[in-house]
Order: sequence, then structure tokens, then C-alpha cells
Amino acid sequence: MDLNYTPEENAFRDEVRSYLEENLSPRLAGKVAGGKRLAKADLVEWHDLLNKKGWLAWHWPAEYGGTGWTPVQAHIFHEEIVFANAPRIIPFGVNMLAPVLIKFGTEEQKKTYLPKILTSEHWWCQGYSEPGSGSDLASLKTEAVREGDHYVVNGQKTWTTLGHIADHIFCLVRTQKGGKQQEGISFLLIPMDTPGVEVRPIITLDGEHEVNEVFLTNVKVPAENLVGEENKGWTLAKYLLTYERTGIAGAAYSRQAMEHLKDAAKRMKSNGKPLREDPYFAARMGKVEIDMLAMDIFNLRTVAAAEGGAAGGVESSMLKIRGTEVRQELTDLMRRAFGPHAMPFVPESFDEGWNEEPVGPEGAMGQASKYFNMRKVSIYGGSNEIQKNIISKMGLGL
Amino acid sequence: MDLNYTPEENAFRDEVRSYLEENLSPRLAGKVAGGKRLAKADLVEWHDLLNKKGWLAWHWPAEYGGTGWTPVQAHIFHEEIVFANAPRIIPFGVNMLAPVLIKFGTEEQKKTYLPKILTSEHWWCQGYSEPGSGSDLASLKTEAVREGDHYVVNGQKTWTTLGHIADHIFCLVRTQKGGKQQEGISFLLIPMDTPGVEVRPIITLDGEHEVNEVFLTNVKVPAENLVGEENKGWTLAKYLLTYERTGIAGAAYSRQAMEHLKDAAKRMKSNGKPLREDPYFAARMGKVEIDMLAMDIFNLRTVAAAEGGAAGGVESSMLKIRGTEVRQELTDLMRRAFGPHAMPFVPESFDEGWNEEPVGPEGAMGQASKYFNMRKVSIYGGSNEIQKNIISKMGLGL
Amino acid sequence: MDFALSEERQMLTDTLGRFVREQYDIETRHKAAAMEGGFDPEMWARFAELGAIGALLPEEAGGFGGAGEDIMVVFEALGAGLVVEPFLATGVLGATPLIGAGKDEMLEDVIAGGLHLALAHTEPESRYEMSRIACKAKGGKITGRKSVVINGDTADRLIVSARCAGDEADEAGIGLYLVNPKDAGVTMRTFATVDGGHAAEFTFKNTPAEALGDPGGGYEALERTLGRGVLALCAESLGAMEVCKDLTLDYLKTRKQFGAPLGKFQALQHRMVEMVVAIEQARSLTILAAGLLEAPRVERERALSAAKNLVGRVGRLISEETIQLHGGIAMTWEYAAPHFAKRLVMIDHQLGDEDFHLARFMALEAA
Amino acid sequence: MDFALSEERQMLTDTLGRFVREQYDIETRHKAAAMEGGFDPEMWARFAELGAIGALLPEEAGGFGGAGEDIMVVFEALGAGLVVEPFLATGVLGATPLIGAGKDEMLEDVIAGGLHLALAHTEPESRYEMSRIACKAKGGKITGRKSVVINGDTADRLIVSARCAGDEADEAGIGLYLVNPKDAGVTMRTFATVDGGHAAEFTFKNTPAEALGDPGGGYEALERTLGRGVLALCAESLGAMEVCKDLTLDYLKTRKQFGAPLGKFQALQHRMVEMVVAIEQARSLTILAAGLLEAPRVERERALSAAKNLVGRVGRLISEETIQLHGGIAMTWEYAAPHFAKRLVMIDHQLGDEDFHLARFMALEAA
Repeated sequence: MDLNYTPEENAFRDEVRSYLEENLSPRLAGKVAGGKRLAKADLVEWHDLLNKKGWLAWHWPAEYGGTGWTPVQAHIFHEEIVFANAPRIIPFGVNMLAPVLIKFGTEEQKKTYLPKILTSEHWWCQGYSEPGSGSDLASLKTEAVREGDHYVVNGQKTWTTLGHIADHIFCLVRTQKGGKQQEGISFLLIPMDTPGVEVRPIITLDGEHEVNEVFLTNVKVPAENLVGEENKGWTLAKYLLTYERTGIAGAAYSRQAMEHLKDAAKRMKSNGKPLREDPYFAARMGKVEIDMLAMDIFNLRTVAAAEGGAAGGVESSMLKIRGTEVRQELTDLMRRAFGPHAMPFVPESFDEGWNEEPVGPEGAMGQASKYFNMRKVSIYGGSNEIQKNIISKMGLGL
Repeated sequence: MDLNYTPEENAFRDEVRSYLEENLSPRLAGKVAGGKRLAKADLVEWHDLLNKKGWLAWHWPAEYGGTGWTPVQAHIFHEEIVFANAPRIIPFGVNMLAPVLIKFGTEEQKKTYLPKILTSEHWWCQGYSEPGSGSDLASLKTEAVREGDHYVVNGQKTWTTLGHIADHIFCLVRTQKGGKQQEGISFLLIPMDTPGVEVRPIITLDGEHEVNEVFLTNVKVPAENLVGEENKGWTLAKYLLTYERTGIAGAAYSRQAMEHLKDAAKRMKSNGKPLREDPYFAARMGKVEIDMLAMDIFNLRTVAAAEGGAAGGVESSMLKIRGTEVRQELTDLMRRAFGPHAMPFVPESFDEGWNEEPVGPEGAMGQASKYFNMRKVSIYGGSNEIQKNIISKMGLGL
Repeated sequence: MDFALSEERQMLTDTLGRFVREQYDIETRHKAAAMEGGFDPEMWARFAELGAIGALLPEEAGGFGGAGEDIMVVFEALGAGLVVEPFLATGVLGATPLIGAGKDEMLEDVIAGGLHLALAHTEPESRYEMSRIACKAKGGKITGRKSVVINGDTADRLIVSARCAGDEADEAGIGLYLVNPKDAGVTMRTFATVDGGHAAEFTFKNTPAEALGDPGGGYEALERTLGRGVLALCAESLGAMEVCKDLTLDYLKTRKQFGAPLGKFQALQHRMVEMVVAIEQARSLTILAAGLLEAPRVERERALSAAKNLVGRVGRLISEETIQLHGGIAMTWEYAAPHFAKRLVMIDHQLGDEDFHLARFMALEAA
Repeated sequence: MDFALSEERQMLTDTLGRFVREQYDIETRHKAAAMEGGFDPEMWARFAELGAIGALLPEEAGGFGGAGEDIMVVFEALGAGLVVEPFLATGVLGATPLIGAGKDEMLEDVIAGGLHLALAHTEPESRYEMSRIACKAKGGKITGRKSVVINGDTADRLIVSARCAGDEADEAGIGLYLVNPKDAGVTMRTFATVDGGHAAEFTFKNTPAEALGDPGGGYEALERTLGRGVLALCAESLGAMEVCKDLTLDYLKTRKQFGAPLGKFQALQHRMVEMVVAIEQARSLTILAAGLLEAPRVERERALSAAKNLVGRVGRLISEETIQLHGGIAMTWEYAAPHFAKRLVMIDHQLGDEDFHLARFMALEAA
């Protein structure tokens, strides 16, 4: 047992850190650190920066340009991204669609799409969820009817993250009715400039626009845009859902949030003393830090096990649960830390250009908003209840 | 809205208090206050004392000797019992069997049994649960076969509280198989000196003996000992379960325990100061006190609603849940309060005669034991999970 | 012992409840919140007509209520509609210090809906402490800063807590002052709050201020004022909790997943039950606090702190569970539930959060 | 980074695990606990033969382990058997202060199972504080009281913490002393503990005592000793948690109610999942504490306090849920689970409870 990284792993960390330090623009890092809204141009700039170094598609097979990193390296890479205040990698093309294409796509499809994912020429979004199918994804109803060399697609997708800045959407559609729900689903690629595709914003409870509804009305999709076999799309969907789960715990984000919390607890006052000396607040903070430490080690254990070749499906579900709980708890403490000053809400302050004096103490503004926004992490990506069902069934045999 | 007791209610409280002060022997009150084991003679002494005043069977209809108290009076009565360090009223005869007899029994049965319940000439226990039927009571298997003017009973009952000091047991037995579980159950009265009745102790996790298994092997029970109709016993069982739920929250016990906790938190030291000034402990204590205050008012609201004629089945279930949680939390804090001194375990100290110097600070000994013992309250009387099912179904329509 | 409302209170509850249900849906509320002052002046006038403001004030102040029970029933009804009109700022925190202070005309205006008030008390460094006041009063002028003054932007008059003597956290030396925000030396910055309200920051520099009562002995009045505010917030929270519960329950009954309504899944059933039990607990302590609003200080303040602590805890539970049990839909602006959920949590940031009131509850007993 | 055990540790784990599984069932345990000294001397000898005591001590002390990892694997195995033999008292808390103190012969005896030790440290007023020591040392004699000395009744030698200088909570002035409990001026009172162990109270009156190392500079050694004990308790708890989890899971799968195994009820499934996740969390911090046992002080002690806090919280959860999910059967002496459940909670009463270690975790960072 040795809890230290190897010298090689540390050298790798240094390499990643140096590259990000040298290449990530202070402008962009500043936006991320300041919680500003990111434009598509920001995200493309970021993807380009990684692609230039061959790191954007690090987990693809080597023949397609992957790096062959070990799970520990991947873990380090993701940590450094967070610590550098870089944006997250937008997963829809590079982490979600690409692995599906590589495993199930035709040579033609791979040749057409993979390079454009790397260069951001194509910008993908995901068409999975529907208004009627939340956790029960297989109950989806969007219909694709084959007519000659086309499918005609009708239906509605929802919770489409960043759909408003995407130009392509990969969709699960129903190509056959009757029989088991999971049968008769197909996986289609749809350019979003096709007539009949309409994107409408969903404004979330914090007043922000990140997710969308996508309406599909008589959308003609060429038959060659089918990935894998017709009616076998569920296999692809499941593959995608289990593929890239590095960082599911969000451990690095939590560690960063913990630092912000500690900073706030030093600056804010309670009874005339730093908040961190308020025993009630200290007890909350200590408990979350301990939970976070445990989750961090739990995450590393899983990473190390993956290095040793272990599967760890159930562990991912456990990390999803505890990781999201810790992240939520941290935003809860952040809003508490600022007391009454967590209430002011100045949405303009999330704009890049905004640099007025903040309302209240530094860092206070927007904390309540972040707390509410963070409620999503226990809902999306398979709600925590679904994760518990998975653990119960797969892990415990109940 | 008026949260004060009426002058009449206060006068009633004084009356109860005076009677208990004057009549409850200091010996017995001392045993209760000291957490000593009570002998049957203690319990009989206590029942006699109440019966002499006409208070033992306060809730029976007036014609059988009841008092006609209002729900608020009943509530006051139960509070005063707790505050006087009196034993609890042993419910099996007076609160459980008697109402069933009064509603479903023959005149002969009432005449035979009711007076002897009052005088303790008969001492009842309950034969409901079986090893195979916990929360699912209706799945009981103990069988009674009619042979002439007798039933022959075979089976096993369990969790029979104080069965070892009882001379009679009322049992649910199966008199007909097939059909719905709830059908074919009958309600039988069995003298425990009948051949074939065997009581074996169940020692609980704290090393104590309060509950028992009762084995019934070819027990001949006269047919006149059937209460109500044959195969309709489930109706009686349900009636009994919903009948007398005053005090289900255990609110008075919690208030008393809170006083003990506060006393301990003043006496015990943490960092050289009284434990109550330790903010971590104070936070726990404050939270429980607040929960307890809320539960106390919730209980009073239910009592007052009953006074107004409201039914309150679901409220009872809620009070059962929160009441038991508060009681458990209080024993949890008691063991914490004494720190390392909660560990010593001297079972002899529960004997009436034991008066050696206690191990550790006053009141410490046995606190861990009480904490473990108190785990039972969320299991028995319909586990808290069953209560949640009831609320979900009856109260919420889920 | 009687938990039933008197006939008048029951009538008020019914009338106000019906008005909110029928005239104040979530769209109306959003529209009101989006107006310039953060609420709808016309709606305010209608509430005044209904007597909802007058119900918060005792007869001596020209009102026809003002007991704990009145505050409770009014604010529970308001909470159920997520009403954004300035009841707390004007009707409770603003009006209370005027009672018995020779300001009967102003109170009359308040009750009629014509005068808006706000309590400027919180300061950049005071967090929730009642007596930590750095704002200075001297010779009829005040100087200092006040933060997160709810509805401060629309107030015709401010009630400002300021200190004429004592150290920064002393109870002695505190006074309450009447200030016209249009007067000299006042700087104001206005902003929205995350739950759809409005607030403002104020800087006072030698601003004229009229002392209400004893300039150095105002702590008691301040405490009474804040206490009434605490009760109002608890009751408002209850109203919002009930709506969250109803919406969630309804959703569980209608939304199907895996071939069955969500409400058939036992794990969700038990969580729903936890919510319901918790609300009954919170309601119980709000009733207790209302009932003890005129009780001796320690008893009264302990009940208020107990209620605010529990309401803080339960409010968070209900808020988070409402969102989680709904799933994605409750993350959308368009749906009503998340707005109630936001308010529930933000109530914990007003007049002392759960930790503050837990510590206070314990300290008061020791005192 | 490597979380795998070395080959030797894996072998030790396997051997000891098998021994406990095959030779130390709950009946054997109860019999051992009921013996005069609260454990089975013969079983102790067999453990010694297996090398389980030696594994707790480093080579310099004549052992063949002694690293955090060794303590972890041994105590997890012991916890899984609810082993009542005095590993903690003799092998960890007793033996650690003897390392490097010129007591190699005694250590040899310890490893061979021939010598019993106990740490007499807790005092009537000290609660869990490490440095609150009123027991006085002067001129080779000690005077004072020690409480809840685990396995003190069977110890051949006591290691006693006592003070030769400083105020009652100072870290300076503390020393560790070797005391023969048969010597003059020792009064002992023996009792059982609720989890099946034995402990004793001691009164010393001018009892001869031999200083181990610097009489006034023993705090560091004491902290190291208690730290190793904390790790041992965390690992023991983990072993017991796993048993509770397995028993509960098994019960849910086999016990039928309302026509289905309990494990088909979703509310119980989700609670079972919570238990499993919590155990993984507790395991993670126990591993961290083991890995940092030789790290610089603040890092080491923070990891230990973090682990003990989490193990305290999780231990209670597992204990209470094990009993509740089982129902009545887990309230009976006859069934194994409640005995594990009791031990889980009582571990929180040894060497600092969750609150103590949470406060310490926070204080250490500030330091």
C-alpha cells in the first residue's frame, strides 16, 4: 500500500500543469474562476488548446488519436483542468458520440465525424431525454419512420444541454413499436440546420439558459446517419452511458470549492470573530471536509482499481451519489457562510464585461444561485435514486 | 387559540399530582427513578393504587367503571404518572383486552374477566406476533382446531412482553386456512396454566429479560373462550391496535429524559467546563430539545383535536415516528454525555437491593444499555416503517 | 387549551387564503416581482383593502389584530402565494417600532397601504447578531452602512438601528431612528434577491434622523420588532412548505416512470412522509411562538428561536426534497415549485439562520 | 499510488481472517467474554502463535510489522470476529510506549502472549482530552485516579500517564510511567463494559512508578500511542461494520413479509445502499489514516481525527440500521448482529468520540 503518486505520475502532472499554465488564456481562466457565463467561442478556444496538444480525445484508441493514458493519468489530467480554472471539456462530441462511433460506426461515419469533433467544426449535443421519459429513458417516444433513403423524425427531446450552441444532435429514436421498450430504438445523427428542428430554451430556476427543448417535426434524416443497426440503438445508448465515467465524483471540483469555503470562513465574521471560529459553522465545515476527504480517497481507490483492470460499475454509482452530495453540501455551506449577503442576485454580474463593485462581501453574490443550480447534479446523469437502484440490484443482489 | 390549560384542567392536574404524591410509595418511585427492575408485586401495587381511586380503567365506558375523562385530562394523567416516577400502566389487560371484551365479548365474558383485570387477579399478556409474522401480523400460523367444545391450539407466539409474570394470554389464532390471510383468524383467551403452554425467556441485547416466546402444544381451550365470532378475529385485532393511543408519542418521557440530560450536561465536564458549554454538544442538545418541543405541541394539537372529535389515525402514526425518534435521540445524547463512563455495565445495579457506589459519575452507569434498549421503540407497536406505509397510504393516498 | 382559531381569525384566513388562491397565481407573482419596485402597487392596495395589513397591527396602532395568531395566519396565507408585496418590511419590521411612538398618522397610512417602510438594521459585519451595530447616531444625525435592507428601495421612511453609546455588540446604547431616505447624506444601491424580492444597501453620512423612543434604550424595541419578523417568516415558510408538499404529492401521483406512478415507489413514499411529518413539527413550533409572542422575554425569545431553527431545517428539507422528488421539471423557471423552494431556503437567510437561532436558543436558557 | 496490500500483509490478512472465521464464532466469543478476565487466555496464546500480536509491532521492538497497514489489517480481522482478547490494551496502547524505552524483554513477552499491559490514561474529569491529566508524579511515585482502563484488571503492568509539572491541561509536564498494579498504594475496581469487554478503575497513592523516557516530555509519545489506538479502533469498526452489513443483507434476502423478501422493498433497498456507501467512505479514511501514520504530526493527526469522526458517525448509522432493518430479532442476545452493533457504538466512546475528533480536526488545521 502506498498512497503517494509515482515519480512518473508526478512528472505527468507537472507536464499537464505547465501546458495549461502556458496556454490557457488568463482571460478564459478568469471567466471560469469568476463564475462568468462562457460563450461558445470560449469553449472552442479551450477544445482547440487541448486538441493542439493531442489531449482533447485522450481516451480514444491510439489509432484515432488517443493518448493511452492510465486511469491515474486521466485522473491527474482532470484534476489539473479544475485547478487551472479551465472550462470543463464539453463531452457530447468527444466523450459521448465518438466512442459510440468508434465502436459501432461505419468507416465512412468515423472518417466524416471524428476529425470534425476534434476541430470543433461539428459541435454536438445530446437528444436522449424526453418530456415523458426521465429516469425511464427506454420509454422514449420520438419516432423515426423509414421512407426510402430517409428517416422522418417526429418528437420532442428535452434537457438538451448547450443545444442552443450545437450544430448537430445525436438522438435516440423509436423505429419500431410493440415488444419490449428497449427494442425498437435506433441511434440517429441529425444536423440541426435540417428543416423541422427547433430549439427552445429552458430557463432554469436560477434564471440561466443552459438546457433546451428540441422539437423535431417531420425532420428528414438520411439513412446513412443511422449508427449501428436499426432497432439496436439501446445497446449503443447503454455503452455510452457506461463509457467515460472518470471524474463522476467531481472530487477536484469539491476540493476547489472547499478552498473557496475556507477562504470565505476566514474573511466573514460571526460574533466579531472569523466565521471559521464559530463552532456551529466549524462543525458543518469539518464534517463536509471529512466526507470530502473520504470521497476523494474512495475515488482514488476506484481509479487505482481501474488501473488494475477492475470494472467498478457499482463504485461509479456510489461515487456519483457521495460526490454529488458533497458538492451540494459545499454550495450549501457557501450560501450559509455569507449570511444575509447570499440573498442579492445580480445576473448581469455573470457577464464577461461586468466589473462593477460587487454587492456585499467579495464572493458572496451569486452563492445562493449556485446552491440552487447545484441541485441538478443529483438529478441528471442518472438521478441518485436511480444510482441507488443500480447499486441495490447489481451490487447487493436485492 | 389559547395554549394554556383551563383552570379546570389545572385543577385536575393538581388532583392527580396530589393523589400520586400521597399514595405512590417512595420505595416504588425510587425504583422507577433509579431505573431498577420492577417485580410483578411492584406492578400490582401500582395498579391497585390506581384502581382504588377508579383511575386504572379511566377510558372504559362509565358503566364498566370508566371516568369519562376528556382527551386533555387523559393526557394530563399520563404526564403526571411520568413526572411522579410511577411505573407505566401495564396495558395488556386494562388497555388492550378490556376494550375488545367490552365491544365484542359476551356478557358472561365481561363479567368473568373485567373485574379481575381491575383487581390484578388476572394478569394478561399478548399473543400476537409469531416468529414468521413480524410487521405482517396477518400471516400468523398458530392453529386452533375445533374439537367438540374445545379448541386445540398449536403454534408459537413471540415478543410476549412480561409473559413470564402473566397468568393469561389473549391470542390471535388461525381457525381456517385458505382465502385471504386476514380471514380465518380468531381471538382466543388462554389461561397459562393450561397444559401445553410453555414460556421461554428472550434475553434482549442489553442482557435483560422482559419479552418471551410462548409455545403452545396441543393446548385445549374451552370454546367459550372465543371472543367475537370465529374467523372474524382480525376485526378485533385491528380494533385493539387503534384503540388506546394516548401517549403514543411518549412526550412526557422525553421531557423527563431532557431534564436528566440537562442535569448531566451541567455536571459533566468538557475541556474543563460544563459539557453544556461545549458547543458541539450544545448544538446536539438544542436540536433535540427543539424537536421535542415541536413534538410536544404536535401531540397537544392531536389531543385537542380528539377533544373536538377528530379521528387522527394518521397523526398517531406521525407521533409514533417522531416521538420514538426523539426518545432515541435523547438516550443517544445521554450515552454521549458521559463519554468513556458510558461503557461500564453492572447489571446487578438494576436490582432493588444494590446500593454500592456507582462506577463513574452519578447516572452514567447503564446509559449505553438504555440507549441500546431504546432501539426497540421504533420496532415494536408497528415499526416506524409500517407507520410510514400507513401514513403514505391513508394520509397521502399514495 | 385550544388550538382552534377564533371566528374572526378564521374569517381572515379564509378571505385572504381565497384571495391568494384565486387572484395571485405564480404568473401574477412573477409579474409583480418584475415591476420596478419589485412588487405590484395595485395588488398592495387590494391587500390593504382586504385588511391584511391592518390585521398585523393592534388596535392601539389603529389596526385590528396584531397578536401572534394574526401574524401567523396572514403570513401563512402570503407564503402559500409566494406573495412578493412588502408585508414583512412595511407591516411588521417597519410598523412595529412606530407603535406607541407617537406616529399614529404614519401607522394609519401604513394600514391604508399608502406608506412604505423598511427596517435598515443588518450591517456588512453584523451577520445575524441583533446588537452588533456600528452605525452611529449623534446629535440627531446618523452615519454608517446598512446592508440587505429588504424593500429598502421603495420605502418612504426607513427605521434605522444606530448606536449612541457602548461597544459594537452592546445591547445598551442602541436606538431606533426614523429616516427619510430622500434626505441629505443617503446613498442607496438597489438590487434583486434570488427569491424574487428587492433589497437595498444604504450609506448614511450625517443623515437627519428622528429617535423613536429612548435613543440609547432601543434594544428591547428592536428585539420585539425582530421577534415579530421571525414569527412572520416562520408562518410564511409554512405556507410555502404546504404548497411544495401539495405539488410534490400531486406530481408523485401523476408522473409515471417504469410503468407506475412515482408515488408507488416505497423509497419515495417514505421520503414524502418525512416531509409531511417535518411540516407538522414546524407548524407546531410556529403555533407555539405565536402563542407566546406576548410572554415574558426568555420564554418568548426561546420559542421564537426554536421555531426559526426548526423552520430553517425543515425549510431546507422541503426545498431540496421538492426539487429532488420532482426531478428536472423542478429545476425550471417555468414551473411553480422551484420558486417556492427558493423562498424556503432564503427565509433561513433572514433574521437569523438555523445555527444562529440554535445558539441563541441555548444561550437564552443559560441566561 | 497503490492501494493493494503487500504479499506479506495479504497473507497475514488471509490467515488471521480464516482463523477468526473458522475458530471464533459468536458462541466462542461469548464464552471468552464470560471468562474471569473477560477473555480466553488460551485463545490469546493461539493468536500470539499466529503472529497477530507481533504484526502490531515494528522490528526494532522485536515484531515484524507495526506499520499503519499492519494495524489496519489485524484489527479489521479482529473486528469481524468481535474478538474480545486484549489486542488494543496490550498490543497497541500498552506496547507502543515501551518501544525504544529499553524494554525489549517486556516487548518480547508481549509478542509471545506472556505479558499483559494496559494504558491507564483516562481520568474521571478528562473525558477524551489527551492532555488533561491530574494524576501527579513526584520522586518516582504517582498519586491519582484513572477510569475506564480497558483490560486493566488483567494487566501485569500498567502504563500510566501522570504529570510532574504544568497546569491540568498542559501538554508539557506529562510523562508515561510503568507501574506494577500489585505494588503498594494501588486500589482497583473491576467491571464489565456493555460491549462484552472488561475494564477497571484505579486509584494510586504514592505508588512506585518507573518513568518511560523524559518524565515531563511524554506528550508526544502519548499522542503517538493514542493515535495508533485510534487507527486500531477504526479498523476494528470496519470489520464489525462489514459483518453487520452482510448479516443485514442476508436477512433482507431471506426474511419474507407481505409475501415478498424484505429486500424487495425499495425503501429498505435504499437504506441498505446508504449503509454500503457509508462503509466505503469509512474504509477510505481508515486507509488514509493508516497510510499517514508516519507522516508529519498535523497531517497524521488530522487524518486520524477525520477517520475516527467518520467511523463514529458511520458506526452509529450501521449499528442503528442493522437493528432497525432486522427488526425484533436484532434486539435479542441470541442473535449475533446486536453484539456487533453494540461494539460499533461503543468504539465511539473510546479514545475520543465523533465530536471530539471533529473539533480536533478543525483545531489542528488552524494550528
